Amino acid sequence: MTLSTNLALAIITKTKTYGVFSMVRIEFLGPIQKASIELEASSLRDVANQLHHDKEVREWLETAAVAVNDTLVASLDTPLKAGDKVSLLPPVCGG
Amino acid sequence: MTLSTNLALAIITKTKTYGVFSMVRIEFLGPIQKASIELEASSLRDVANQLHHDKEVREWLETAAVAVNDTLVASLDTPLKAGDKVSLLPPVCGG
Amino acid sequence: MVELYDGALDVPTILQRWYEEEAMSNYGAYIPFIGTVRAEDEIDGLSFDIYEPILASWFDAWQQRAKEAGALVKMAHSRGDVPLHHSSYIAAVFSPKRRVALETIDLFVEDFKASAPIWKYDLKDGERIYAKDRSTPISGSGLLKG
Amino acid sequence: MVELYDGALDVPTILQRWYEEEAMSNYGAYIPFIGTVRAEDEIDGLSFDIYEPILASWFDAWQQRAKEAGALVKMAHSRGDVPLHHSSYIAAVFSPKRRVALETIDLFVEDFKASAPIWKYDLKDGERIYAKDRSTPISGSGLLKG
Repeated sequence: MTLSTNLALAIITKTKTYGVFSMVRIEFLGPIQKASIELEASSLRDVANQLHHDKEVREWLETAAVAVNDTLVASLDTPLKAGDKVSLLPPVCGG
Repeated sequence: MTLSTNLALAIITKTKTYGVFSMVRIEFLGPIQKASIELEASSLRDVANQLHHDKEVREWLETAAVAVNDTLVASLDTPLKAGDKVSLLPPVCGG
Repeated sequence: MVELYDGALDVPTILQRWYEEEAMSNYGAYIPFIGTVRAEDEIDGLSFDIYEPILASWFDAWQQRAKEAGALVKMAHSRGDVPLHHSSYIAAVFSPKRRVALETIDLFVEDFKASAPIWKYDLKDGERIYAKDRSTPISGSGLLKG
Repeated sequence: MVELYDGALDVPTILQRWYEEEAMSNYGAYIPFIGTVRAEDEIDGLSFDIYEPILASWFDAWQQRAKEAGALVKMAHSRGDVPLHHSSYIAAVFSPKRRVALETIDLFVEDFKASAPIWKYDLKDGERIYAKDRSTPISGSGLLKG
């Protein structure tokens, strides 16, 4: 194989890994008045894209933090697998 | 009167004010193991001069703060009058 | 473990229990912070939602951080409605050292305000209104805004 | 008024009384600092001398300073002997504001340590030994050294 063939394969592999769409659950916490939903997604980017079409949720995307399986995450490239739980956490005020 | 006469009078007046020796009580607080004593003094400077001759007390003079009638003071020129109470407060550690 | 209670906290009982729990631990300083519902903006009280799994991991991370500083943290919080002049929050620090205790209670309470997954609502005329203006976006928020 | 007690403080009772005294004052934050005698250097306990007139004026000045910041301070201290693992000191701040309360308790406790006319002794083998090395000269000390 040539170097460029290797590179092409690597890209295909990567695309494939990120390309597996699985069913994940989206939970809306605190004041977001919405029952949880299920979506097909391979990464948080897919979740973001789909939630932008949801009028009720869109306004919260600016200020909500995101957790995957109860761990806060910082990258849209965070991969998702079947059964993962994605939580949206709006601004907090304990105490 | 000339200016120098005025000045001389002022100095005499000042000296006189500070020169009245009155009986004052000296209290030793906290760990200074000494009963209170009475001294003749016109200002804290006189108290300092006399306490320097007291072996038991001398070692505390470096670190003790001073109150006259229960108010902390910062000047050796603080005048004293009959019945004043001078307190020596060694280093503190509440709590 | 964070202690969660339905409704207002029994402050004297919690403060006493924590004090007695650590009575023989040889800490020299114990600093509780007690948060009480104030009468303002004509509210009748406050109400709280808590997302427990992330609160637990946030608190565990703090317990570890406190331990490394030579301190111990405890926390209690209300779920649901808390009337005026009742308390909804107690955070506490124990440490052998005064400075560590004073600095840790400050950092702990401030980070709690900024990060703990708890949502506050004003109770007003029978309604439960999200306290949006007093709320703080969690660090890293806006990830999905695209 | 500073509260002075012979021997160890009854911490739960004092914390509860102060909490209840201010229950309707509409403060949002209550932060007590509790100081407890630690087992160290093989001591059997601590003992305290207090000079009350200057403690009272120091505390009055603090009460005024706290008032200007929008806060209230309270304080209790032991006189005489306090055994290991018992408490000798409680300082507390109340304020409508969290930041004011956190900053005031820190300043109040530190100034107390530096300025309050209280002397500490180690109780060791039946002796009462001045804790010289842990003590702080009051600001302005050394005036009479000449």
